[in-house]
Amino acid sequence: MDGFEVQRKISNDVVILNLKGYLDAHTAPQLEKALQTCIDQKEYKIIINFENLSYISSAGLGVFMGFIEEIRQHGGDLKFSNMNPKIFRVFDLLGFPNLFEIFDDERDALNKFNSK
Amino acid sequence: MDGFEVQRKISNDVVILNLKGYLDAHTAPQLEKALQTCIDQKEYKIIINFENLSYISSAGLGVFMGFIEEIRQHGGDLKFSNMNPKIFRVFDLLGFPNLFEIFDDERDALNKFNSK
Amino acid sequence: MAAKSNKFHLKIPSQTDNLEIIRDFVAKIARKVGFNEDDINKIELAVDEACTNVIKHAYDNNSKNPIDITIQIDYQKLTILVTDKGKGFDPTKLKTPDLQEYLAEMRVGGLGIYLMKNLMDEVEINSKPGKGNQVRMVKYLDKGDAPPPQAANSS
Amino acid sequence: MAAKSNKFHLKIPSQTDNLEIIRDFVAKIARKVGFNEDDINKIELAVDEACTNVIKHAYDNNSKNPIDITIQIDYQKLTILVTDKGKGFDPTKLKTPDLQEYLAEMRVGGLGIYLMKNLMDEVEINSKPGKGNQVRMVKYLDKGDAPPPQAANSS
Ligand SMILES: Nc1ncnc2c1ncn2[C@@H]1O[C@H](COP(=O)(O)OP(=O)(O)O)[C@@H](O)[C@H]1O
Ligand SMILES: Nc1ncnc2c1ncn2[C@@H]1O[C@H](COP(=O)(O)OP(=O)(O)O)[C@@H](O)[C@H]1O
Repeated sequence: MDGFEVQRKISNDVVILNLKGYLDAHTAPQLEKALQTCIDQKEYKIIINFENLSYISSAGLGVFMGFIEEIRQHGGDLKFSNMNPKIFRVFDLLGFPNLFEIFDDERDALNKFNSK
Repeated sequence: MDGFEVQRKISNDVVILNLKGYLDAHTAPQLEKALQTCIDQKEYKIIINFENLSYISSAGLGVFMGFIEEIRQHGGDLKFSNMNPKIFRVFDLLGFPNLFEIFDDERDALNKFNSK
Repeated sequence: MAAKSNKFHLKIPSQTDNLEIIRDFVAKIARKVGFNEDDINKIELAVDEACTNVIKHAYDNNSKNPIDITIQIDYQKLTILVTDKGKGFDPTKLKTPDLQEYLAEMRVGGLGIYLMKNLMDEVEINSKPGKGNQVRMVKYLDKGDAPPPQAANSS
Repeated sequence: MAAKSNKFHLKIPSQTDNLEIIRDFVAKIARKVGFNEDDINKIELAVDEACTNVIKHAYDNNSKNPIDITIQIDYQKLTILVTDKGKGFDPTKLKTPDLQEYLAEMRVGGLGIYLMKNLMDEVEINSKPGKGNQVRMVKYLDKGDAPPPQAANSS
């Protein structure tokens, strides 16, 4: 209905959030809620899969900024995967690749978590 | 580019015009031109296939009204086929089914021409 | 979904190549308000017809004068105003189109206002010759969901 | 396609659920004018950021006050004005966002205007504290088609 959806999947101790549709100031609260749920359940290893996301604005990026410190303080991380070039450009323009690990594929992100 | 296209096909002495996209006051002149070409070439047996037409306004219907007399005076006809319910409603609201023969399928319209 | 009270206003050059933008804009608002696809199609077509008249009749084709479209949402009701400052006309002189007669006269047109009246729940035409025209159209949100009276009786 | 001189004006309630309608509206006009998909994406995002700021900062979320969007097309140039009558601010106090510093301060935001400036060819912010704000953004039609200077050199 709102044009945005978060699908949750678990692989061992890693939570994978699959984003779908558009992520703007209207739908960002839904992502916030999904991440808050992870934190509440002490799930600190999180992959965000962007494969089905068609649009992102700074309101969406702000959500990641708002959670990353807390997640890392608990020894976890927020890793990104499967960004199309349009989505990647927004992250890139704002310097996110210096702050977050971005993987071509969800599996690569998963391997990185598991290899630690 | 304009969101509207007319594809022309010939089956014996019947011309089939396949409409695609949306037919409104902006694109109606394209249909007018296609019908004028038929008249100029003395092709008076014409089927309009609406299968790929997604939208029609009265500007589109007006085009058929503008040609039907001349076509019939030359012993020809304009027959319609493959309308989806949304397109059919517009024709129906304006009483077109009393003036034009509307067929479920292009083949039925073709058979009707050939059985004469 | 309950519709909130809300107003949208669009001013767009009076050119046929803007009709698609207008239809999409209106359709998106109608969808957001909760109309079903069938009613959305009707609203889209009614607005197209009103705007086509502004382009063709008020401003004589492809001028840069604006078409003014206001969409007001009040709870269960969508109101659309299409306003121009063109030449206006006398709507009392309109008659219901008779296709057979049209054919005989080789006349094309006269279908737009008839369509609007059939597609919308209310249509009002307010024309001031020489000064412009305003079409006011209303569609109610709940009507589309209820079965038509006949269907309700026969089931 | 040569762009004609043309003006589009949209007034829409200052609510986040209208951002999608705004983006689609702007994208459709940009596409019609002849921008490539890449530039259309940039224009869409820049307008979204400007409108999000109106909703969040000028009018403190989900008010019924209107966002005013004007799109002017002059030959090779698309100019977008996003205007509000909200509280305004002092744009000289803005600094370029530093993500590392943000993290340290647990601050979220400050990215919108930076993005606009990177996505558009010109961005001007005209703010009158207490009276409102206007963002003026320009994108040139031909720039997107030419390769960037580095690419031209290295090939
Ligand atoms: N906005 C308008 N300004 C001036 N005249 C108009 C306007 N809208 C409609 N009319 C007049 O009303 C007539 C009927 O309009 P309509 O039913 O839409 O049919 P059509 O546009 O096909 O003629 C038009 O021919 C025109 O003379
Ligand atoms: N239309 C506006 N009205 C009032 N203040 C604004 C407006 N646009 C921007 N601002 C101010 O400028 C600041 C920076 O905006 P921006 O770079 O978009 O980041 P963010 O919105 O994430 O804070 C905002 O925090 C706000 O204080």
